[in-house]
Amino acid sequence: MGLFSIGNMIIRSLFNKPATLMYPVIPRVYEEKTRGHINVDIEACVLCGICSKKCPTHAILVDRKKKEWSIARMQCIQCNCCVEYCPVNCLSMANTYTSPSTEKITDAYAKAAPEPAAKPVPEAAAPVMDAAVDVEPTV
Amino acid sequence: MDRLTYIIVAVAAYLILAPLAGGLLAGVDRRITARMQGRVGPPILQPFYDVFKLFEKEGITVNKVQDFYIQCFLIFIVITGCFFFAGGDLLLIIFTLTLASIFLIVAAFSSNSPYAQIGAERELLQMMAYEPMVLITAIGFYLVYGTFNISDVVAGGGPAIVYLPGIFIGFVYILTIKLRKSPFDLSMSHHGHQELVKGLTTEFSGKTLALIEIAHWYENIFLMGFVYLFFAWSAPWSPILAVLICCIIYFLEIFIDNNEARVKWQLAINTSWIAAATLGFVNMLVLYFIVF
Amino acid sequence: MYENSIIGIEPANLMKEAQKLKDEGYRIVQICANKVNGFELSYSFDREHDMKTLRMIIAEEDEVMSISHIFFPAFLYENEMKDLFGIKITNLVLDFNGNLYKLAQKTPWNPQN
Amino acid sequence: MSTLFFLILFPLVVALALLVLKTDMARGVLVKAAAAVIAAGSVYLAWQYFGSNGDYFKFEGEYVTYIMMGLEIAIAGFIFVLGIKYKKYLASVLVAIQAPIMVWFELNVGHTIEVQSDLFIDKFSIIMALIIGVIGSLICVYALGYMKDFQHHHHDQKDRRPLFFFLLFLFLSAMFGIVFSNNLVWLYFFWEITTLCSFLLIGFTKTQEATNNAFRAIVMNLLGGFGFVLAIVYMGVTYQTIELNQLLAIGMMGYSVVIPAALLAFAGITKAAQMPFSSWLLGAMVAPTPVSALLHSSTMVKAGVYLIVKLAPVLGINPAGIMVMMVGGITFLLASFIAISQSNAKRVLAYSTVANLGLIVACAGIGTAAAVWAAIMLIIFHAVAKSLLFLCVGTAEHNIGSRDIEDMDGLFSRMPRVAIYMVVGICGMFLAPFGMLISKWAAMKAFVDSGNILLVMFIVFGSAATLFFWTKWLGKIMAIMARQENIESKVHTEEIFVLTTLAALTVLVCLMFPVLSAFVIVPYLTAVYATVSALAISSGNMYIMAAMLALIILLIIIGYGKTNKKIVPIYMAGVNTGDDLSYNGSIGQTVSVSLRNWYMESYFGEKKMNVIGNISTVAIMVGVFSLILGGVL
Amino acid sequence: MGKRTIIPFGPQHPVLPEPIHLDLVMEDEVVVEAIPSIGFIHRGLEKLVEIKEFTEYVYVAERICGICSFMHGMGYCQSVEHGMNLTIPRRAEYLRTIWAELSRVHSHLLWLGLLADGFGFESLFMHSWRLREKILDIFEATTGGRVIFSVCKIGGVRRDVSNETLQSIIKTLVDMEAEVKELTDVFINDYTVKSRTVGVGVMSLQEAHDLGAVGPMGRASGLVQDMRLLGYAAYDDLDFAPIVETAGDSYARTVVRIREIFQSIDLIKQAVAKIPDGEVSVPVKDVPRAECFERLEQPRGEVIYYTKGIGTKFLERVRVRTPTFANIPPLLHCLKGCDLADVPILILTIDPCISCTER
Amino acid sequence: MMSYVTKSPWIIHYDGSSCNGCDIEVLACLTPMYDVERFGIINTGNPKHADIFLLTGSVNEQNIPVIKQIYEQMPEPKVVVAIGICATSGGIFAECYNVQGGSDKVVPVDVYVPGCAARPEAIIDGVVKGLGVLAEKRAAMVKK
Ligand code: NFV
Ligand code: SF4
Ligand code: SF4
Ligand code: SF4
Repeated sequence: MGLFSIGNMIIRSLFNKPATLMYPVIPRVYEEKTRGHINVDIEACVLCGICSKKCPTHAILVDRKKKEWSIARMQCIQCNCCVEYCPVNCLSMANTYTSPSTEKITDAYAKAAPEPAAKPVPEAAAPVMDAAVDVEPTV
Repeated sequence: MDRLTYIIVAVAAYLILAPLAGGLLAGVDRRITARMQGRVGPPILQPFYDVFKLFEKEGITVNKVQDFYIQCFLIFIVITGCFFFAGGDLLLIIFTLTLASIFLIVAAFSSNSPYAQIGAERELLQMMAYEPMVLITAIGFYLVYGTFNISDVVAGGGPAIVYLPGIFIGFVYILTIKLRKSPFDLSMSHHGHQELVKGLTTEFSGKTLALIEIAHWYENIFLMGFVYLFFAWSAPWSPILAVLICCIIYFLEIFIDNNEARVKWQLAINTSWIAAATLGFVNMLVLYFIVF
Repeated sequence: MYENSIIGIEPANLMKEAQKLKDEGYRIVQICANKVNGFELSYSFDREHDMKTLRMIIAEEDEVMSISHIFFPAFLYENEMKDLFGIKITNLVLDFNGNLYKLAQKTPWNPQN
Repeated sequence: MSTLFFLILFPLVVALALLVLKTDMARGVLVKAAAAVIAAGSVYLAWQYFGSNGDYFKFEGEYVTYIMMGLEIAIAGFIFVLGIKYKKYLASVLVAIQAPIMVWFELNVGHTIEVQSDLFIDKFSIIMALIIGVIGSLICVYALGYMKDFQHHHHDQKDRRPLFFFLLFLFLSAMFGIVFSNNLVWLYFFWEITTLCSFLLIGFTKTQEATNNAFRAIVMNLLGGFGFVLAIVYMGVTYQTIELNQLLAIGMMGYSVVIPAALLAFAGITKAAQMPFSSWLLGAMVAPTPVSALLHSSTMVKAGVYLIVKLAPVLGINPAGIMVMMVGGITFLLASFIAISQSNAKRVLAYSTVANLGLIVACAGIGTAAAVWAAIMLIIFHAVAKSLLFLCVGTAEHNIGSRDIEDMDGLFSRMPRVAIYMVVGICGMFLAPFGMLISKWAAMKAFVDSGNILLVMFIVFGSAATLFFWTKWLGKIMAIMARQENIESKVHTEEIFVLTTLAALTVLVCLMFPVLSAFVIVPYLTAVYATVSALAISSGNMYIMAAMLALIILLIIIGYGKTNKKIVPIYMAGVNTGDDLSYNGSIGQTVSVSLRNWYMESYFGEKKMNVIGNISTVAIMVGVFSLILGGVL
Repeated sequence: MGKRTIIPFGPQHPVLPEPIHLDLVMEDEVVVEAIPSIGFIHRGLEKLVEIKEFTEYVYVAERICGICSFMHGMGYCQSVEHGMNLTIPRRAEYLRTIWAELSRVHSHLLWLGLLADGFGFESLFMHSWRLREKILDIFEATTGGRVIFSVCKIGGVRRDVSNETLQSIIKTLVDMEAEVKELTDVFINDYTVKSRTVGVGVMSLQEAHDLGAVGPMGRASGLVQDMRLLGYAAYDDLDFAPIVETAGDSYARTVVRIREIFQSIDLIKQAVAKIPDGEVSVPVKDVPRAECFERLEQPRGEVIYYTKGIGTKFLERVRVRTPTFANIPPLLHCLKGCDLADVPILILTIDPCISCTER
Repeated sequence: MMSYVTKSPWIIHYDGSSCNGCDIEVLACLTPMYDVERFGIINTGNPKHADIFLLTGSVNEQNIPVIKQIYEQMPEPKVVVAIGICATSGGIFAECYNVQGGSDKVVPVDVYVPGCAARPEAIIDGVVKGLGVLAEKRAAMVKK
């Protein structure tokens, strides 16, 4: 009569390994093509500003005076547009995403500075959950 | 052990162990459910975490009285269970349980909140659906043992199930309603999603919700006690068998829960009443032929 | 190939044309407004994958009769146009009176100030 | 015996006095004083005969019988004329048949029979007397305030309150007469007076509807009266007795008294508004609320069940008994179902009365001691709680302008005291540990023991329905609505006094019931049945119940309404406007939330259920009577 | 009985993944009247076309909706391309077709899950979504996104998919098929599920036509309408027929969608078998100057993309008529006289996408 | 003092004006692959039961009062997690006439989860981060 029609499937599931990927205990391996976050090879950048102009969300800011290229991480929609337009191919799309954060972070990269000015993503106090494992840093 | 000592021990054990066992049962339930759904599921102790967390939340309420009703709900559920495990009168137990449930319903009504009210209305409907079968179950025991007293039932010469197969099936049927399992989780579901938001419990939060949860633990253990009754008699090993059967029945309920869509109220009341009117009736008829 | 054509009409003929299409078994599939000098309105109809679009241009202050009495579903499109463009559509079967969308800015496609 | 006479005659005298008193003041004083006297009198009666196991009295004086006969003929004539006047010929036809038979019997057979005792008193009649004396007179007091408002609402009509109060007290008098009479001819006389009084009270407002309903009531009651007459005639002719105790004694000795028992039970069934006669009681709703309260709780219908319960020892597994229990059982089940579909509070109460009477009748039909125990308990608890509820509804109606349950939301905030009393009444009607439930429990056990599974099914399903319709009403008034104004100060003090007393009585009776059982009902049963086997509910459980009630009261005192939590708005899918009464709805509108209970018309519709009930009960009665008569012929 | 229950349903409600609102007027639980209100998600993105270049606007278009995202990008591109008379490489058209059909599979599985959730069948919901994840994995591997693909562009597609990958997709699908069948059979056969769908929200063929029902909503009432018949992208090469049921109730709609899952899998197989090699995009030099009404078959039904170019980098007007918009009148029709418990089912039965609807 | 708020975070999800992408990913977190119930997370539909408010999509005239109300109806301690670029900043729709910006315009946002759409993993990370905030808030509550 079709009363326990899903019975087979759930009993099978009960005795088989669950489909759960167990993230974050087991880190996720992303596809090569996965669009995660934008990396910049700041030394190669010519600060032409095309990426900034093309970016649909105005996430990228290019400051020629300060010789600085910065990206508002919480504004980027990972469309890959900037990467496609960069004349010197200094932008790339990495396959890991920007970590969630308690603030809207902006990463600035100054050119020719002795040390890259990239401030690390502020990693808040380790999560209180047992299962928590640090997500790999993205910058 | 004389009767009084027995009662004191049984009540004390119920008071302390029932929430532990009930919470654990809920934890196992959630775990098994998760596994049936191809997931890992929460830790076994999750229900306890939930309740402890609820106790940590800010206290809010929509009026000055709803908490009182919920406290009464808990108290009377506990009293029901105490009567039961002290070997009291089955009908008394059923009526006390009804009283407790009415407190819950009135609490929901008192909030005058749309979904809580509809939840209360549905809860009432469910009560109306299962009440006949519950009463018939008690009557069935009476017909077999000539008494409504549980202490005399468990001391009986043979398991009641032999005489009450139909009533047992009917009881398990409405047990699904009582345990708030799909397909009959109409008034409030343990799962978040449903057309009534959280139905009956929509307006309860924090400690009040925790009390409801605890009351459900007590209630579930008491309901399992009911199942136990069908398989308990004077034989020394019957408790083991009976507990085993309780586990099986609970598993069956989990299985059913994961196998059905939530039906509409019409089907819920129609089928429960039909179950009571056929299974109950026929079983009683046969018993009468034996008894009279 | 299936038909997909745009046919210009006079605003005055809208009801007549619409009724004609209705009689031919068409149903409404889309109404689109566009702010030009005045408004450009396109009413699209479909019959078994053939699409005909009636196109007309009205002045901003012109009133347009609703075709929702002929094609019931038109009321949604027309209310939308009313809310977003401020086109004066009259005789709707179901008039939301500018409450289909609650907007911070009235008639954003045709800002009044 | 003088107390008995006093209780019968005193209300009569008061009634006559009220007929001539025209001022509010004087009426108020007299009614209150008389009520106090009657209540005191019934209590005194209880005290006086507390130790007795049934005392029987012979009244010397033939003339009383003739006076009664004369009055009966006058009443018959009165009804006959009214029937003609209002073109309700059925009523006229019925009296025209009945009265001559009765007169013929009196003149030919009646006076040849030596009546040993005309009056009697036992513990059951004490209980009945207390119900009539206390609750009945409380209702009369309540009626003072109520009728003032009533007159105020109907100021265009002539003030007919003297008649009204005359009828109320006459009613009380007749009721005392019924419960004290052992001579069936007397009983019949009082019986007919209650019929007449109810007829006049139902028709009191003189609207077309009231007149129609009054005639419906009288036709049905006359039908019952006809059964009564036949019973008397049959008894007189066959057994040479017209005494109730004789009838019972004959029956209990093992002789068949099925025919008179069935006929009397039939009379009782009509009066107790069992299906198929339930419609007259529903029709009686058109009368002012105190009348409903009176008819439903302490008089009229109680006369019906009283007679049947009296007959219980000769019922049981015989055609008469089966007829009674099946009619009662079916009525209980179906009336409970119908109550679900009703939103008019008085109709809910009415159907609940019909249902509960059904239960009492069914218990009496079973006829065992345990069943009668349950029946008497039901009578007591029902009388208190039901009168309380009717009067609460009456008060609410006069103040909120509606007797519809759906208009009672937020009553808790608007009329807290009345709401609480109503809650007490409702709980008293169905919830553990209140009395009705305990009685139902006992009834259930009696049913099971009787071996009638159908009855068992009726009671389990009926109880489920009862649960539903009471709780939803309860929920409605317990809802706490924001922003409600307290309008209670407008209620008359008499009304509040009566309500308070009744509410206290409801609780008190429940607390006291183990005592009641041990000292009143069990002795009565022992007297009737000689041996009383184990009671349905062990005394231990009775004490547990009483303790539970005490616990609830205690909890309420300790914890009710005490919270230091923050009060927040209710959940409304994120669009609560903030006042908890409305939300931001579609098309930019602010919509008021409205919550309506379930009525499940398609399941439990009145029409459908009544058809089922009437057909099945008529079938049973026809079946049983043809069986009995078939056996005779 | 004068009084009725009047309560708000939504905008925040657990069965609604997206906010809409209904004023429900009920007697017992029977819905006497349901007055809808939308607008919680309206963004006004059509107007962005005035500030985003036509090539860039595709990022906006595909974010109209996270469920049927791909076809929004595709519809927009197709409309502009047709307006410009731009012919794109055949391989790109095939790839678009494959992604479109995969989207349909994912969308329908998602819907099945939501429906199951709507009637409280948790495990069915979970298993539907478990299977759906496999399709998302394909998306991620081929486009780099699970939800938003960013893969269509004017002139073709931005990423090629190697033939090996295409084969592996087929393999995944074939592996899935048996389990999908097992799962969908529950919807088709289960007694309790059927008690919630059979006879619920019946709409006749005539009503479906007049009320403007599109997609599975219309097809379940016997309306033979499927925009893929127009032969856009690679559909002209593929062999298929619209799936039509006649009962017009929620059950029929479920069946239509279930059958479409298998139809889509079949179409993907056909496409992979026939896909030609070659370029996946052509450069765009010109700007759009014409207008075009483009019609595509989304999972929820016909979407109409209207674009009007005026010879600049900015289009003058983009208009999207989405399927859910067209299905609202049918929904209102179905809601009349249903039970409260049916309300979520009926809302779900049109497979609503408010985000599409309100843009 | 040990706090249980982090062991049993119940969430409520509301869709501001998201495109569904983030919504569906939130729901996906509940399903077998990601199964956030492992952390005790239950998706309650009811603000009064919720500890964590997951907001997707940007805010506009019509949904601002709704979002506010949901937030206000949640008992303390509570945390808001804005999911997706739309919810953090309005995203690609920031310039639309009916978009007023990210959800922090209306309610205090504790954690931002970037991504368009935010991936389930990112959402899990965000919620975990939110748990830290929740614990702090609980501690602050106890102190008071
Ligand atoms: N409605 C809609 Fe869509 C689809 N399918 C489309 O245009 O989902 Ni969001
Ligand atoms: S990926 Fe897109 S949104 Fe992100 S920075 Fe580049 S262009 Fe801007
Ligand atoms: S487009 Fe490339 S080179 Fe130009 S500013 Fe951007 S990153 Fe630098
Ligand atoms: S962030 Fe992207 S995916 Fe998420 S709602 Fe916004 S547009 Fe959709």
